[in-house]
Amino acid sequence: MSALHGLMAEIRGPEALVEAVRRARAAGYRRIDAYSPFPVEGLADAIGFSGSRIPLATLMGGIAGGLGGFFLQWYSAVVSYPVNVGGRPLDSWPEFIPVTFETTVLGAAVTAVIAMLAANGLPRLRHPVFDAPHFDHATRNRFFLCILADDERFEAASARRFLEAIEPIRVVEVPACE
Amino acid sequence: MSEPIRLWRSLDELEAGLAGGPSAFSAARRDFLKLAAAAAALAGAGCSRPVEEIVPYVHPTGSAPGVPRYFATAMTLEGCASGVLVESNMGRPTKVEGNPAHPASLGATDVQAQASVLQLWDPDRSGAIRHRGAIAPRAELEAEWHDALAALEARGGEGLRILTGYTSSPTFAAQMDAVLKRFPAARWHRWEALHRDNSLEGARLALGRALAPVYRFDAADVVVALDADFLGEGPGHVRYARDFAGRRKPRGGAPMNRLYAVETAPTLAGAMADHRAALSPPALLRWLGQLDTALRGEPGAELPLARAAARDLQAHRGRALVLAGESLPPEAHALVHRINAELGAAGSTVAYVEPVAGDVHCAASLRELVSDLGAGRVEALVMLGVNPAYDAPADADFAAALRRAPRTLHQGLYDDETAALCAWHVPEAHYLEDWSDARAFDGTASVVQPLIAPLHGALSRHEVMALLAGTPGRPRDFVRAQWRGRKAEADFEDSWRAALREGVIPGTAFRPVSATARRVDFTPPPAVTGAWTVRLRADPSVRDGTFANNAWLQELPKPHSKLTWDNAAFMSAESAAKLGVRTGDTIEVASGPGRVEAPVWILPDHADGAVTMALGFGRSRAGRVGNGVGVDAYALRTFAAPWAAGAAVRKVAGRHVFATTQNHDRMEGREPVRVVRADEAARGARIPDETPKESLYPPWTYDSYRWGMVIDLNACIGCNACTIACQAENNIPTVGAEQVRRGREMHWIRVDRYYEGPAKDPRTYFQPVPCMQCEDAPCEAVCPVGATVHDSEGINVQVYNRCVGTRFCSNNCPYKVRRFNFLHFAAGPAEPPLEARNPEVTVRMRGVMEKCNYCLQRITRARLETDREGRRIADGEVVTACQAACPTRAITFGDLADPESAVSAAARSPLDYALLAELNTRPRTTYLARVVNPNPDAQREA
Amino acid sequence: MAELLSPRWGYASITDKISDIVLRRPVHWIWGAGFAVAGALSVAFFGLMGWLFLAGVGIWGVNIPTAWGFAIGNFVWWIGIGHAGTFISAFLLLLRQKWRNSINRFAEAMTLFAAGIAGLWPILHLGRPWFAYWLTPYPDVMNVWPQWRSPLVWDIFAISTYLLVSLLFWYVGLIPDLATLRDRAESRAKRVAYGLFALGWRGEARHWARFESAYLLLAGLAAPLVISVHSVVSLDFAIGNTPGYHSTIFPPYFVAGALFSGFAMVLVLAIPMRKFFRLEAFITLRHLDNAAKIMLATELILAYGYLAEVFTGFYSGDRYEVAITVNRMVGPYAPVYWTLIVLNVVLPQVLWFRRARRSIPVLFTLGILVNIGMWMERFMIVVTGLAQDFLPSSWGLFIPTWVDWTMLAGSIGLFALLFLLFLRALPAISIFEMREIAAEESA
Amino acid sequence: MAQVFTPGAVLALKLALLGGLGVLAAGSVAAYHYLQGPETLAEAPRQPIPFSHKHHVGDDGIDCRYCHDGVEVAAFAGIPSTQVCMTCHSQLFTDAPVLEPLRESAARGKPLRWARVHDLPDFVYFDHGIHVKKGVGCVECHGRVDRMPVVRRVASLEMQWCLECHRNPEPHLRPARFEFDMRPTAEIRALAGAPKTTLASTRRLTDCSTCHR
Repeated sequence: MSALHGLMAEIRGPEALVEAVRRARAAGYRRIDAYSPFPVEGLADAIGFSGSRIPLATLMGGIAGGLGGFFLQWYSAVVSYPVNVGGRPLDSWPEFIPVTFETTVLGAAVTAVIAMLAANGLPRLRHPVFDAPHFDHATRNRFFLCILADDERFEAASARRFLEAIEPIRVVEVPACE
Repeated sequence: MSEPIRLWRSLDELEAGLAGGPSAFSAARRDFLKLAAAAAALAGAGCSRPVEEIVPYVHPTGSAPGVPRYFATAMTLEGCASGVLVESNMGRPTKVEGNPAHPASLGATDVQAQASVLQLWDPDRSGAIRHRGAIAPRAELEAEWHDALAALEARGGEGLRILTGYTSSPTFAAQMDAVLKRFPAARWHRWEALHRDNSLEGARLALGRALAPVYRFDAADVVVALDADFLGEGPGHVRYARDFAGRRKPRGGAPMNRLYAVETAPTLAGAMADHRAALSPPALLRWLGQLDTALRGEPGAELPLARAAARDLQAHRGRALVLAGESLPPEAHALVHRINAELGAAGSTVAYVEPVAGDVHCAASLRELVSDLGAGRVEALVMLGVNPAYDAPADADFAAALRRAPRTLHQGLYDDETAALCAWHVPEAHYLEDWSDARAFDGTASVVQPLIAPLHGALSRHEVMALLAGTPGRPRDFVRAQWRGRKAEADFEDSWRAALREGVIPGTAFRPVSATARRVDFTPPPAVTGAWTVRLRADPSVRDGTFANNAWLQELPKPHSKLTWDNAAFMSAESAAKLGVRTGDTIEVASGPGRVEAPVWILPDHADGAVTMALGFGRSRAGRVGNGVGVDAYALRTFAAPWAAGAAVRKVAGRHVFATTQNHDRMEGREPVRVVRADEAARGARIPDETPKESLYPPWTYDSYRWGMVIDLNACIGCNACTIACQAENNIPTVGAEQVRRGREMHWIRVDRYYEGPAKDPRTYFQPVPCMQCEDAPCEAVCPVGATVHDSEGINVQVYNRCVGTRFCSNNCPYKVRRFNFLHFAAGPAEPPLEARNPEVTVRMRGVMEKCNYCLQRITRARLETDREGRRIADGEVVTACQAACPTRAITFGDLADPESAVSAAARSPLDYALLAELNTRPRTTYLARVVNPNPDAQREA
Repeated sequence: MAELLSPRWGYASITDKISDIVLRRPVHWIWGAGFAVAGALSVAFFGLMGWLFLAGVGIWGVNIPTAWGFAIGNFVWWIGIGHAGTFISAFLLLLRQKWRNSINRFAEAMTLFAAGIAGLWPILHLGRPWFAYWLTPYPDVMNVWPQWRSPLVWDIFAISTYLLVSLLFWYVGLIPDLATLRDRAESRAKRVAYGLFALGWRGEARHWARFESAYLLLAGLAAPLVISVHSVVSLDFAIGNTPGYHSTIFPPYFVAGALFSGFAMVLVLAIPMRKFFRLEAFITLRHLDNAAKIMLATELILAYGYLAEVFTGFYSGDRYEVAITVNRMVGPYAPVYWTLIVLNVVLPQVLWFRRARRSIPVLFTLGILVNIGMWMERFMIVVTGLAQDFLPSSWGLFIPTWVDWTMLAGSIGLFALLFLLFLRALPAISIFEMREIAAEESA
Repeated sequence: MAQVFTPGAVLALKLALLGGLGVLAAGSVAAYHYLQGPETLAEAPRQPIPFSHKHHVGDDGIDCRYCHDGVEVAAFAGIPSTQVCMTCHSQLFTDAPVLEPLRESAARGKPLRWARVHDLPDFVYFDHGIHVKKGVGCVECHGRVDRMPVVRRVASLEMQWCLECHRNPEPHLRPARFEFDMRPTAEIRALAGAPKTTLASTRRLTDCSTCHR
């Protein structure tokens, strides 16, 4: 039997899961994962997730996009090849606004998505939990709590006892995958 | 412009060129490749290009490749010559300009002259000598006719007949003498579809001999034109237009003239008239009678306009002029001669000269030929440059008569209706390929010199005459011999060169003949209510049909109807109502032996009770372009009544969709054309400037030239010369009737026509509209790729190779002067071969927007020249194509930055205004208001 | 008022119901027939496209003065339809409108397809379409750039941004459902295919947290974008000086019209879909009712726009504006004007009545009629102003050719084709968001 | 439940992704070079006669204008007519086999057909005369033809290349009497200083209408 990824309990409902997580935290476990088929109210807090930095990244992306967009227009119209277009001034900044707006939104949106994926470590096509029995129901109607083997308070027997205590459907060992 | 040329060289060059030899041909090849690559290159925009060949001359030519040269020659139309300067690019004539030194041109041209270069390059032109339809070698032709003529000679030429149109060529006349000397019994017949029989006959009646009037509009204060379109057609009309316009300046110089026009169908003269009456031909004659009565102070003149005109004429004795149009019967002409005599016009505003095409009565001459043909008295018939099988009167039934002739020869530009009925057909050299000479309306002679050797192995008319006379030789030698006279070669050479250089032979104008007009009794026809008259007239574009295969002319909108690719039965709204027809419905017109079905076109300024139809359409062997365009009105024509005849008109089934370039006639209170009365203008009336004074933008500075244009609506007669000149200069394609119907014509400068005033007999205004070259151009701001932008001289340039064809610019152009290549028009079926195009102007591909750019290529040429000489471009050094062609100098172009320039002066005129100024586009092109000079007396009468 | 979801629906049943449409349900002949028709039209569309590229836009009815015709009208129309989706998912998400969850997915798909087809038109419309890339800035050997003052360049940026952001928004929302499909698919091929696009989603708590914040941010960004797109499109006209174009009311009036037609299209798609796939439980009458209400609201704004246009037309006193206003009502294109007034203003008034808002046939017919009416509005805006502008001498009408008509029909066929494929390949209703609703209902 | 993807599959995917990116990069670079114009500057097109500018200009020191007589006055510099070639070659190398086409041309009156080396697109209107007049030496655009056995193109002739000079012509100009001198401009200017030519404003020189019409 290879190295262990963690011990996983299959739980019936969202409330039970949140409860379980709270107790796990109380029991001193820190390296725990909770899986649900939809975002569960309060689960993130329970698991000790401190707010994401995605909004900041998005803001940065937006600013970069905006500045870049405006500069591109200004540079090409005023510096690179100035031409008299219909008697309009070279730096017709009011007419540069629409494109600037669009590049701003584009920059922000693209950053937001990339940041989200990156922070979530996605894409990750292989993951130990996929090997866990019934885990395919994690995207349907089942909820899972997994105490990771690398938690310094993890000890196979005690962890199992702890999980059994919260009356899951079943508790299984999740082997680490190579 | 014109430069001395050394004949022996340029000619050899040319002939060598067309012999497929090195020089001109290879030159053509270069530009051919250049142009052929154009489309590809436009598409490529820097992508892979084919490896191009450069083909140098074998013998140097002295002219640097790519530098155009100009040669003076003369174009003959209906027997009268007008001088032209022809631009030649590497041995290929590409553009016709007027010859300032020539009295009939003074630097301007009519539309036919502009289009003649396209005719030269027309691929449908007859390409070979044909015997019974089969291509035959020249030797065979000469052999057969040599023997035939020998036989005829033995009988003194009995049965030999020669038929030509009007000709004013002294050389030709001399050759004809030689022929008639050889064949004493031979006869020379003349037939010109647009003949001047009536006027000559009228002169015979009144003056005792056939004389032609030469008018001096510069001396005329009051002009009465009776169905006489002296601005649009007839001998000297281009010159007359200039003189007439010269007398319509409201301020400074001679007092402004006043024109009364009485006519059936609207003409250019009618549109310029200060007083106009639209009358059917009989009514028109009655009006003349009234005028005469009024002039003689006899009672019974109840027509107010006639009375007013009479008083006006008498008030300006010696400075008055009455004109009779060709359609008036001889008696009317005679009466008009008499009236002019009594008004002291003769000698002051009208002079009489020998008719340049000789004293000949075409109708009589052709009638005689036809009857002789019918009687089998014709052994051999030689027809030079005529097409009677198409344009002879219906009652001549020439085609049938022609079949009776045992031996026939036809020479013409095209293998046309007549050629098809002749045993022999010989292609005729185009005037740009031929040596000859010709006289202008006033007798001034010019030498016609070729710019290129005959393209299709065509023969000169003089060569055929030489064949008949049995005196072979080269055309050039005949012409030289004619003009050398008794001079010795040596001292002749200089005058010869001068004549070729200047395009006119000094001192050859006819001396006016003093003639006293006697009164011949004239009784106008009685009024018959409900009677119809059909009025036949030459088409403003294709004339008698000679130019039917010319796409530029076919697509040129008729001045009044803006109709293209068609003729129609023009009539007034009232007449149409009487028949219960609308524009596009079909009517049947029956007159004399013939009847035609034609679609109706309603003209608000047409006379009631009359139908006007243009000749020159419904050709069957004109060529791919001209075949089957319009209906053939010759079917209604008779010897007796060539221009106007009683007719039966009825509505028949059938609708026709016309191809017109202007769908809306009225100004809708928007005043694109501003009109001022002469007296106000004289008092310095000013057109208010509606340009908003404030602008959001800081102004751009134009530190070098500021090109601008002023168009004088008071001088514009709406003749379209500018439109077609622009087409020739800028490689503008024609699109064909179907595309015109779709609204896709390509003219860069269009002539708008507006009606103002009552629904019946409104005033007609013409307004040429090129690109306005706005300084705050709306078109530029919306182009996503910057394909249309301003250059540093303020020209709104269109960069074809950058254009992607969003057409946003056209949407945003309030003047709608932009033209789009919706399809690949430049490769259209009616397009000239690439050799004929202007190598200085890019050929536009499909999907590209184009428009007027003030003839950028001409500005550039001037800039490069002057820049090399290290000086500024002088005023008048750049002449746009439209400006050059304009008979009345209505267009002024130049540098607005130079306060001394003509254009600046014009722009300062109180009558200057900008089109749609309120939109604040700040156009560089502005207009001078139209000035009308009504007779207060007449208005009181009316 | 009926609740969004009856309590008998649990996580499993919801999941199975929706995912089975994609994974288990066999192809039905009706779907097949629709696919065939749409396919035929699409083929015609692409065939004519080929001819267009060879011959040039001359095969259409466009001319001078009316240099813009169907192509631009269709463009504006499709873009309008492409508005509802993102509006629904973005705005209604921000407004916490839970009922959106059952219609946002296919509405977004509709948006993507419509906007994509809309994006085709301006390119087809070019005289030299192969140079379309010249409208984008890139370092070229000519050292020249796009002309930034042109609304067409703004369009390029607006449309492409809108397309991209909508795509991201749609895809991000799909990820958890893709994971569901991955885990429920039998065939290995499907598991791999869905698995690839699911990016290995596991539904871990922190992931959900970040997912939600990103999704919310996207919504926040997409919301102004929805407004901006049609505003920019409207500037193509408003910037111009052409009478009938040059109007400041255009941006809001275009956006309202866009949502109006967009929601109409949502109904046209939703009604057959819910019937055909038995989704009445998820797309309830209340959903249709809400959509109808939004239609009514936007229609009122639009009607105000029409009114304001007429008013300002006369109020301006500008002779050209007055002329075009009158011209639209009595001129050569008057029939178009009055028809669109009836279809867009008069008929939708029935939506004031609850019974109409909850009557399937009424809503469906109205949806179709409104889309026709909105197309006519675009046509009227594009053509009438050009046909009779400043100089009477240059007036000329636009008469469409059969190619114009066929290509319009073809683009509709292509749209239908894409939507039919979408129905078979992806969950037409957001599964995880329905589970959320179920959770709340049960809570 | 088991993993959907085997480690191998994941690795393959990653590699495929990398490969895709590589192809994309390579493709864009290729596209850029295609747009740069296909003519490889190095190789010269095949000519009917292997005419050596090196020999005629470099060794014999014949002035450019002797053959290209239009260069000062016309847009087109001009290609020597057969007759011009024969002025010398009726005496020199009269039987050299490489000159056979020339003799044939002279005898038959058929022109030689040279391949264009400097071929601008036809919507570009370049004028030799004005450039020469303003002090642009031949060598500026044509390179050291006096060292080219077979003449080839040394400049890209792209718009950006033209603009380089049109935006800042001064350093590219030389005094009139050195126009046809093959030495590089810098050298000439160091030797003879700047020319006294009046130039149009940069704005004028970069107008679209300066080269396109």
